[in-house]
Amino acid sequence: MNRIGPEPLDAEAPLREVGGTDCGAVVSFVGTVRSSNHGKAVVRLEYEAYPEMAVRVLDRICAEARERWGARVVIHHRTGSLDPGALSVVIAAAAPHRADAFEACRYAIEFLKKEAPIWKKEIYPDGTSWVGLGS
Amino acid sequence: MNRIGPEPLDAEAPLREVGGTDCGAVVSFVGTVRSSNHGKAVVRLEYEAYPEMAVRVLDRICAEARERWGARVVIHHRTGSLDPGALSVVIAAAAPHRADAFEACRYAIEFLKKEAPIWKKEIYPDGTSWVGLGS
Amino acid sequence: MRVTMLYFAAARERAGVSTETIELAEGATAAQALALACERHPALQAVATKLRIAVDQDFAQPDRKLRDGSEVALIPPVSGGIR
Amino acid sequence: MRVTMLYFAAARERAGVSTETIELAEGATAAQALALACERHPALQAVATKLRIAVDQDFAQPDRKLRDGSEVALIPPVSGGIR
Repeated sequence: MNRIGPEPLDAEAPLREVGGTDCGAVVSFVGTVRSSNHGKAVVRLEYEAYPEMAVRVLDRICAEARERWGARVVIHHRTGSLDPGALSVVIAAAAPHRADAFEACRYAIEFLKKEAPIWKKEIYPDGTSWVGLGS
Repeated sequence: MNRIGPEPLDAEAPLREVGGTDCGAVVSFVGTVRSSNHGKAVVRLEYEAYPEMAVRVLDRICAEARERWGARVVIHHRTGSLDPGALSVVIAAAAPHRADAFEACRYAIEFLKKEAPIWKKEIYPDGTSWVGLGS
Repeated sequence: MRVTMLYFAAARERAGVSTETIELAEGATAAQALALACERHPALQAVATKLRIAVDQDFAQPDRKLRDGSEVALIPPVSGGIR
Repeated sequence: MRVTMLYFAAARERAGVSTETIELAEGATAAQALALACERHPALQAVATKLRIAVDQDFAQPDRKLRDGSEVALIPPVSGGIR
């Protein structure tokens, strides 16, 4: 089940949810906080979400992945303050064949990044910035 | 480190090896034994490898992924008799950005499937077949 | 009619509140809700053109008609916006 | 000279052995090692055209010259072959 919340993520939890002997391939994506971005040191990230709407967007992504690639997709996204190395998002996509699992997983993260109401504030040693807004 | 052998695979082990705060994206591929293939029931699979050469092929894949996508890739492949649901191969690819991690992971499994000396025998209720040879 | 406004991320910081209830004339649109929000919180004005609007948890066009009780959210560019 | 032959998967089953040492004339090629293997294990003949040859753990062309102590492996189509 798709989830958005402040609990630390388990990289393997979505994998466990999507597996099954009908699927020969599981592709997963794990997004982690990097200690720098465009050459700038990042102290931490703060993720904020509109959780009710974001879960609806994630559910729509999963329905679309099932429709287009016959894939089972599960997405977990974290909110709150994250140190470098922490997991921000984990996606697993299972399908009978690997091409479909890769496509579905890639689709899920790209769509999420464009359409899910989740925001990321970068905290630098000397300031902050909302990613995407440039201010 | 790349490995080929009869020990059961841990889906998360390669993930742990490739991670790091310089990489924002880890894409993993997990291949599992399906209970049917082309509509035919599969009782189990038997994987056989030429392990010394296969590890060389995997190491070459990883060097290529580092060169082309700046990605760290780790591959674990299992040999021996596998029941449906068992993991046959796990690949993790980490890169600063997600497009590179996806490319590197996909490259690794495609190259492995074409070039690594690893063979798969499907055991049906009424016979067996070496995949790729058709006999 | 009354609608619930939700402000997130940069919009929340600029508005200084995360949620509030506003009064609008019957038949008002999402764009009118945004305009009223900017009037109440002038710091929103500078980013207003970059905001998307969601009504009842779905993205909506500016001319979307609101209803009493609608939930109107101001959605700044999301995290993947610059990739 | 002596070379070590390795048989895998379908080639192993058809040869009935997984490894053996064979004698070849000085300067013999990978193709000649394969031919001798087929002669010793006639069941290999039916799949010979589908086999790749590896010499010392790298794929090699049929005209690759062998050396005393070379490791020559017969490589049936690998598991991803039919995808």
